[in-house]
Amino acid sequence: MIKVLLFAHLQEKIGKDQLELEIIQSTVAELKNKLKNQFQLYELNSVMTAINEEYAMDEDIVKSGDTVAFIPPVSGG
Amino acid sequence: MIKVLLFAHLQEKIGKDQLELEIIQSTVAELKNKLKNQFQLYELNSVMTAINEEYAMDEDIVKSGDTVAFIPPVSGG
Amino acid sequence: MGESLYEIVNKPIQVESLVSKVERREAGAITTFIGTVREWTKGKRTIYLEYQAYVPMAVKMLAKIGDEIGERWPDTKVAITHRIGRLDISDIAVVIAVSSPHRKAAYEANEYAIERIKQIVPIWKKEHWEHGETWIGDQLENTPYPEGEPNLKDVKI
Amino acid sequence: MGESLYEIVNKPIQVESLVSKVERREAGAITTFIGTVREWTKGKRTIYLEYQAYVPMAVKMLAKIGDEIGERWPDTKVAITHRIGRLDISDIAVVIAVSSPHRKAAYEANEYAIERIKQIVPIWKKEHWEHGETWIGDQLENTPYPEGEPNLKDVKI
Repeated sequence: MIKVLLFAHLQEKIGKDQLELEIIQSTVAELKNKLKNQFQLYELNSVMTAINEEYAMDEDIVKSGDTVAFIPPVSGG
Repeated sequence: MIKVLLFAHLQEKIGKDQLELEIIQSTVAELKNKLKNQFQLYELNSVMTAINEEYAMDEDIVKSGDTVAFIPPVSGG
Repeated sequence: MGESLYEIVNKPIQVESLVSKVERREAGAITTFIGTVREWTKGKRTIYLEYQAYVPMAVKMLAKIGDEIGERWPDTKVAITHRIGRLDISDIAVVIAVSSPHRKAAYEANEYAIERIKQIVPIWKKEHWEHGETWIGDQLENTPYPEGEPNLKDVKI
Repeated sequence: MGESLYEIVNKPIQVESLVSKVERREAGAITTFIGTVREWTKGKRTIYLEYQAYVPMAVKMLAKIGDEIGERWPDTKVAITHRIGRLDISDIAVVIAVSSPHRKAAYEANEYAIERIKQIVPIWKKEHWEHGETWIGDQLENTPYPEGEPNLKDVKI
């Protein structure tokens, strides 16, 4: 199982701050595509991804037990 | 009468923080020379001068009633 | 002892407490940056803000910024606290404190910290305007990604 | 109301009070510089310091620095307090606070202020070292006048 964290407008669009996906292994790109299709979450084209609190690339591998967070453009400060 | 204010090492050398001089009018340069001779205050070669709280030049005129301050290199901050 | 240099909090931030975290007998200069909620942005009036963070990762990224500063300005010490939740006009959103034996490094490292916060720390601001609300970063209100895409070179140093 | 932006005091300085002097609803950035008494300078140990000022002129010169900043960075607001008398290690000697709608000006104006203080404000520091004492500025401890002479162009802007 992979835990997915959602923030800001992603969270508001889905109406949840996290999802749990029954996936054993996937690339970040595949995971994004899956969610784009399932939730019409086209905003995923312009967000970064973190795996277990570290920024990751589209080619990186997500495995069961990992926490994936989608990071929209940040606006702290 | 001209009031002269002394600070830092000038004040310690003379043992006073101010002097009163019976002078009607003088340039800053003349005033410095007078004090250099009277008190062996050769440090006056490397201080700035203020007349009535504004920086002044050696050619500027000091008149009775003015307050002259000798400003050693500053070291605030 | 035990106090943390990098924090995400949901209560008001005290500037003095950040200053005391970085005070050292060998440091003669401390700079602080205090980011507050501005009422007017390009003619639009803000009523209040909401900040949200991915808290554990945000703390990690603040610490990473501290590490980067330690490499570039070796004698400095840094503390950063960012507030989240609802903030009203003039409330303090972030405080950065940097101490250093000499002032130049204290200014430079401090400015570096705020620039990096705006690049890599997962914190989001929702503006509640007079008419409507917006998550900043996904709208024309702000363009944190000038190329239209997140920039991996900013985060993978 | 009535509070002064430029002060010479002989009691401890509160950073928060300077910050609140410059806070404004249109300012999103406040920088502070805090100058503290450093224990070690080039391998020599300081026990304590004594600051002396020509108070009325020092206040005037601080205000002049504020005016210069207002011309160069028009949207900023500045407050400066310098302490005099005896200061121990880590005590705060000077605090400069600058607010601005945007951060760049707040950093630049703040750094400008401390540079100008070291040029034109009649304040003197006496270092009490482990062995002996010195008025800084008249010794090799410091060379505020690189050309060996006071520089009138610095003060007559």
